[in-house]
Amino acid sequence: MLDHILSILIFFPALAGVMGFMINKESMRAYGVSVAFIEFALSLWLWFAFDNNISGMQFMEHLPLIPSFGINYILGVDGISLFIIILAAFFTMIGIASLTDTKDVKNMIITLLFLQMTMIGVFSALDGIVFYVFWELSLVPMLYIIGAWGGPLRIYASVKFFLYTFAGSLVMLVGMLFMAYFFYQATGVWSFAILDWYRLILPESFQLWLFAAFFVGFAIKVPMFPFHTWLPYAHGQAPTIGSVILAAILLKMGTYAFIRFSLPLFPDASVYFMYPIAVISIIMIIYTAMVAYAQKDVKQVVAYSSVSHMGVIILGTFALNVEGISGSVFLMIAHGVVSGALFLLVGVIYDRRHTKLMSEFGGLAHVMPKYATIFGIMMMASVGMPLTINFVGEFLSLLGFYQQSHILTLLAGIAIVVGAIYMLSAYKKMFFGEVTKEENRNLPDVNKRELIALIPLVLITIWLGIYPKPVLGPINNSVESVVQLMHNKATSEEAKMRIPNVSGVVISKTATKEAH
Amino acid sequence: MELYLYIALFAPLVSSMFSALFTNTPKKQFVGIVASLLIFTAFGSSTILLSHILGGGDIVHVEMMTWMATGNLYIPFGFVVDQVSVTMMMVVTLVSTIVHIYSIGYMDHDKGFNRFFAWLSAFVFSMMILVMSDNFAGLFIGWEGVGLCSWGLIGFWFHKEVATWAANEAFIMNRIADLAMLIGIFLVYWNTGSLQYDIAFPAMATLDPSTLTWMGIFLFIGAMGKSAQFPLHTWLADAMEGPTPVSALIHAATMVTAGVYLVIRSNELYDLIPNVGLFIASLGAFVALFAASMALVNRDMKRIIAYSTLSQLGYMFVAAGLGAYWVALFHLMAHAFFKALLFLGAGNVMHAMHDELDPFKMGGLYKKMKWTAIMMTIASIALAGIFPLAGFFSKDAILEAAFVEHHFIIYSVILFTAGLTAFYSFRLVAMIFHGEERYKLFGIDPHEAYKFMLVGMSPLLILAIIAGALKGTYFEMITGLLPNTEYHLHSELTYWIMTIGTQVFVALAIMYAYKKYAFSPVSVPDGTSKMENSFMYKLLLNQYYIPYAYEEYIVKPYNELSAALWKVDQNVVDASVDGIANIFYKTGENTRHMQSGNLSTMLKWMVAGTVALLSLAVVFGLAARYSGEIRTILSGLGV
Amino acid sequence: MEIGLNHYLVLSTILFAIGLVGIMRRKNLLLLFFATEILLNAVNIAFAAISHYYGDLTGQMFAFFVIAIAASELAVGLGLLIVWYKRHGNIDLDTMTSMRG
Amino acid sequence: MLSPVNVSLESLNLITLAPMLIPIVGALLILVIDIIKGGLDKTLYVVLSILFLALDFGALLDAAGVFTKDGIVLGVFNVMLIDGLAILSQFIIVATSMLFIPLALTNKRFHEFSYPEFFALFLFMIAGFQFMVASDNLILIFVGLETASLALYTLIAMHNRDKSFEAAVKYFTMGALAAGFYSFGSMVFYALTGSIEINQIATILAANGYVDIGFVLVGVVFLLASFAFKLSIVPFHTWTPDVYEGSSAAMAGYMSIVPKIAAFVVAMRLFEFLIHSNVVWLEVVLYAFVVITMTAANMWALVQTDVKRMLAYSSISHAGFVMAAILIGTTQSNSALFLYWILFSFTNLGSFSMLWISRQKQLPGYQKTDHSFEKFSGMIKTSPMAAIVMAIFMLSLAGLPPFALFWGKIYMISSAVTSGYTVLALIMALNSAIAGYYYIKLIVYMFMKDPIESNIDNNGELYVANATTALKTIIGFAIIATIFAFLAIDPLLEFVTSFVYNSGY
Repeated sequence: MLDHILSILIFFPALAGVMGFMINKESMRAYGVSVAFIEFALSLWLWFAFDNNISGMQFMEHLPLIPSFGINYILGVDGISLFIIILAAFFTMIGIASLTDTKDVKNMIITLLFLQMTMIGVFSALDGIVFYVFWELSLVPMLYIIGAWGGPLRIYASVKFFLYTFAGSLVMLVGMLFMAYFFYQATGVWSFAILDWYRLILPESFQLWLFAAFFVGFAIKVPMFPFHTWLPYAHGQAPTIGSVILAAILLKMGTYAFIRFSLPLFPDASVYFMYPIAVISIIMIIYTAMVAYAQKDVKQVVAYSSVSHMGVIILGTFALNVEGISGSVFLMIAHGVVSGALFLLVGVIYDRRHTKLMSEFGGLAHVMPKYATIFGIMMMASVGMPLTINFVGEFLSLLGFYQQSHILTLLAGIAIVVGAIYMLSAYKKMFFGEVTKEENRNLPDVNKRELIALIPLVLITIWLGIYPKPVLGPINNSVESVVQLMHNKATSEEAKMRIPNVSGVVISKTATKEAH
Repeated sequence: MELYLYIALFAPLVSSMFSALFTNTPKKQFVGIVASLLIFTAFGSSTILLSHILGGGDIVHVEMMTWMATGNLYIPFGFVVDQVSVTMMMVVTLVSTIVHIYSIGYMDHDKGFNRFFAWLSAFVFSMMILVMSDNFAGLFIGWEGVGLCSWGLIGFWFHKEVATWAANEAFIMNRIADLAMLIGIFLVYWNTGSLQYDIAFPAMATLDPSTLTWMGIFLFIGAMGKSAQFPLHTWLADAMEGPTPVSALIHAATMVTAGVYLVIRSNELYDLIPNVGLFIASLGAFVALFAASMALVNRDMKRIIAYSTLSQLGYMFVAAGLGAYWVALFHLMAHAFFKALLFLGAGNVMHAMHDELDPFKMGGLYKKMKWTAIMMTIASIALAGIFPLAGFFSKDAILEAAFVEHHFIIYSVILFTAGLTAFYSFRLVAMIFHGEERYKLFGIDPHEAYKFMLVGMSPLLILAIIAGALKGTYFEMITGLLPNTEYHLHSELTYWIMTIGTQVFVALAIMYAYKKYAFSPVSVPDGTSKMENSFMYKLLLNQYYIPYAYEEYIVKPYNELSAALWKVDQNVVDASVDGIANIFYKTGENTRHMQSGNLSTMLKWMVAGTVALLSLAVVFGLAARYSGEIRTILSGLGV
Repeated sequence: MEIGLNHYLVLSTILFAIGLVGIMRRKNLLLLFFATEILLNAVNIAFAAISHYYGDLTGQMFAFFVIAIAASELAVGLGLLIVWYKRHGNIDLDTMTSMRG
Repeated sequence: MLSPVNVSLESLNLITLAPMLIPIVGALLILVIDIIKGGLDKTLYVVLSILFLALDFGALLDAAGVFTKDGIVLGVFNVMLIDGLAILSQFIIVATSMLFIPLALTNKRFHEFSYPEFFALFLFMIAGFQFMVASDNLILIFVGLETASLALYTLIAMHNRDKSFEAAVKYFTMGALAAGFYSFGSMVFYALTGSIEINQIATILAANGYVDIGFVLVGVVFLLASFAFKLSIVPFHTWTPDVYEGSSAAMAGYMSIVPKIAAFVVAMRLFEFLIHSNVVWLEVVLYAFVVITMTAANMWALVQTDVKRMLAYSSISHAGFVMAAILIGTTQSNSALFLYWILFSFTNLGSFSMLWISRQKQLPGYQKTDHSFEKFSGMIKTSPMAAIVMAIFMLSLAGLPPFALFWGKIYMISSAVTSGYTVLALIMALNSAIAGYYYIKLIVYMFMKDPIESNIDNNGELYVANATTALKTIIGFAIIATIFAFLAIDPLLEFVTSFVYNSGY
């Protein structure tokens, strides 16, 4: 079974989704939770069976799909994708468990299960086209979730989300076709397999164009400035569950793809574009943080904060060294957990008050102390408090990039200041002060169902903040091999210099570290 | 010994978590007691560790577990108990034990009693991490941790707008400094390859001075934030919105001295870059004077003490900057004792006066609160540096250091400040405890604090008196780690002149304060007197207009810029995306009339298309036919 | 003057152009059909002439097929025209605009 | 003296005519049956048609076998040309027709299906298309084209509504003009080369080195215009939306597939040799056609309020997309054309069938046209299965993976990429994004809006008003094919590529 565990992980939710049509409406939630739980348990099993000492792909599956055109069904995970897969399974479970909106709950759960299939598919696909299939397919359930359960502007938001991302990924598709064609020219065989592409060394001028093509697709998904404007709408209109999944998992597709595709395929172009992208990241960080500060709607604050954090992730990715990339992968998970939790928290108050305007709240810490505590923990995690999950990622990302540029890191580091500004002021507006609105006086505190969803997140936030090693270790191994690959493939002098050679040195070091 | 290390470190954490269990329940007396006991356990362990170190034992160095490891980076949770950290541990655990006990009484009637202890113990834990860590990353954990707890405690009474505002201000301003600190840490990592003190510092010796300078500057900016040095000082005075025990523990005794600790800890670095050291010392001297001057006219009891703290931190930085690290640490310790005492005393007064803070509304409280009055007076004497109390020994050493190092400007500045210190301290004491009983006008009936609070404070009282006597022992111990820079004046005579001169100067200042505020009727400032209208007075009262300037030139523009950027986001960035989409839609809308539904028009379109193709063909055919000629003409034209 | 192939071709082209103009100008369905007939027959002239010029029969065959097709086309066309006339009482193109946009 | 014509029957190779003769025989049989006994039920004719089409399909299989063995076969005085293109396109034509004809078995009664002539004409039309693609003789192509077209005009008109007559008249008149263009273009080529066989024209033109390039272009212009009309290339597309709107949904779906593939094959035969001879003019014009057709049709589709009309514009856009294959003119692109069209056939027929089964006899007030978007509001709530099926068709048309059309799309774009048409590839890709909007628009109506009151009451009956088992089967087939197309792409691709390659394209 382990040989096909990835396929099972991908298609089990889909199958369960189809079967879900037969389930009675009242039992649907129980069904959804059980399916998601099984899926999560399977993903944990995947982790359990995962060999931490192997830096390459594991649990590979290979099935010919369209061999004459080089499209094959290839799956595999390494340290980079493993945890995002687990996170996806985890959040689907949490999301279904915490569903409060009972309108059309059956459709919602079936959609979520399909969404889960696409998410896990994206992160385990090792074939360009299979990756693309899941990448695109993930738009559809999200479109439906936002469009059917969202706020007043939901249709605009969902269509915008769909078309924007769709347009971007089409450009990426052209890039992939080019990539396959270059591979064909070099070897005489069509192939979309990523691992095949890794072996292909392209001249720098080609790399630049292909990098740009892939960049458009990824940047919109991430979303990077100035392609980010769909995100506030999507988040603003989406129901809680939609925002949670969107922020926790879907955005990670873009950043993950940078590491899976852009860096190893185009090392020279990555170096070439490092500074421009770093500048974009910095703009993302500071600009969106300021915009977040100007928001009146707490969900928008969290939404813009997502963009801001994604900036740090991108920056870490383009540090092009092990520290930075490991940090950015870790930050993907961290941001997933934290922003997912924050959206859940916003959902909690929205369920009670049906508004997300901060001016409607104030003094909530008096009436909902538990809620305030959990929100506070998550807020602090979001601003990168050490010993929370976010700090590890942010610290490593910035640390990594510092090797490339001091001044840009300093500017990017402003993230920790501006991040604190918008988060603290939002928290102050919501929770501090006297209770001014009559409606707020008797709000019930978080209930059991919500706690079931939130407590695990709090625990993860702190556990991985204190002891990130179980996650960081596998990530590190895989990232090292990615960086080594980039170093070996780089053709220009500058790239060779910028991308460190990690072979040999590190292995002995880790050995001594273990001996401590 | 490792066991004691872990007890000292984790007892506060246990305390915090224990108290946190009860945050949402009504007040429980035992929470405070258990918390105090646990902190006391930490204190006991620290004492055992101290005696171990004093007894010449080895430095205790443990590595608990890996924290972050990736690439070449390896950061463990490592803790070290050496001479410096054990001193800090003693200060921290001692003061916090007392503050915990004191708080049981002080927070007696507060709804958030249990929550308070959770935060307070969490703070102690963070502070312990800060001082015990054996690497910069661990230090940073503690650094941010104390910032977080400080945020939680300043804003403890979160229903008060000013309190939460001050909490956020403190956090954000510290964050600015933390950024610099982070950059400093990155610099250390990429240049020395490690963040462990015992690897990084030795490696620095070989680095190029400009790198070291940058390192030193960035780390010091980090220190400036925590220690509220100019220009990041405004948060400290505002932080006084928190409960008074918090001010005593965090904003006087421990957290604000973290910056000093960092400089002391990095002495090997700062020794390599004396220029930065001189800058630190100069800034310290400036802040000492600057803060003292603001304390002169302030009308808020706690703020006065806060400015005095600021001023004393300046002293510490003078010492640390000049390389007299042990002196700095000694002053830090002594200051912790008497300043905590002073704050706790102020807390008693506040309680008695129903949270009134204006000393002009007090006076003559001595009769009602004898013990408090005595404690505060002694603390003030210690602060002023009168022989033989703690402050004398530490402050004198700083003055000497400045003098011996021939930094006479710094010397005279801090000497002058010493006079100011004495004046404003006793201005406060005099106005609170002596003179007319102005509080009667407000119908307040003051009462002395609980006994156990006073008893709890007494160790501080004793230490404020006798700490000077420990100087010798301390010196022997600490020089095992810190550079042994003893300052001896060349001539005995100069030493005596200086010492006595200083004492006389300070004593005069005290007498002046008493004369003005205790023995003559106090004129309550009402904006009419000539002095109050003088420029200097207004300048000082408004804290040099710095908070105003920050508000006007940083906060407001930031708000406006944020709002403007939001507009940009919607009306430019987003609108351009929608615009592109609309181009297609609008074009479709505008050209759909081509499909008029009229057959005649349709046929015309077909014919038109054909004709267009035909004319294109003709053009192309002609061009192909006469391509030779065209080329000749074009070349003739120089194309 | 001897009449050569080019003359036929020019004639054919002119007729074709006339047909095109007719197609564009006529609003009466019946007259429109006439115009299409002119169009096709213009081509027929050319085919016949070219066929003669090359001396093979292909062109003439083509012309025959064109004639046949034109005839059947007209049959269908007239059928449609009659139905339309029955339903609407006119055969004016401008009334045929129920679908647009 | 006339010498006797000695033609051996074998050299005529009459077997090449078999696929066309079968539907003609079928059509005649239907007419005969009607003469003998009138008033028989439509099911009889439907099944008969299917049977004949199945025979036709069998004959094609046989021809395919012969082709794989012997290569290109000529027959009947070298007029018939059975090459890979002919066989592939006939497969598409016959298979689509087989899918189409059961759509006549509707729940509601429709006028046209009660006439046996409908089925006879339908079979004649198929024969016409088959002739068209299986010849490189301009006359035969013309005859096939006109046979098919005339039958088609009639079939449209038989829907017997005002709009269908209008549509038929419009289509007919423009078709007549296109026929004029075609014959004029043929005439020019005949005048230039003395031949009306495409192969020979190509050879002769190449031999004289395209001296009369100006006249060649005039010929090309007229042929291009006539095929642009058939393929609904902008600005020759104006008939398409009206005709689709006027005909029944099923017929519209059929029209978007079969006539076009026939026209594509002829266009391939006619234009690709010119492209390969570096006639830059044609390249430029085709490039412009492709880009303008895709983009403009997409923009018009954006603003439609009726689903059928939207799909009409969408099929124009798809035709423009596929036209790129002719411009690119490589084996890969030509294979992509067939692959795309095969995938397009059942997706598009499926989506039109979905409209067909929801066809009402009377329109409620909120609906201005047969299939206005409002009609589909909240469909997910009242008939979820139908909504999901429709949505999948829409997503497939939008080129969303893993649904059928996506694979055609990437193969087509890939062929542009491999031939260096980078910008074209990008334009093609981005057009999918524009197109995404209007397909999504229907999904938005179906999934995100609230249903109209009356539809809730009758439990979404409206959407399946016209459905019978036969229709559902067709749709079921189409949807399964659409979803699981990825399993069949590989064999399909190999089959198509080998046929195209062995035909020399």
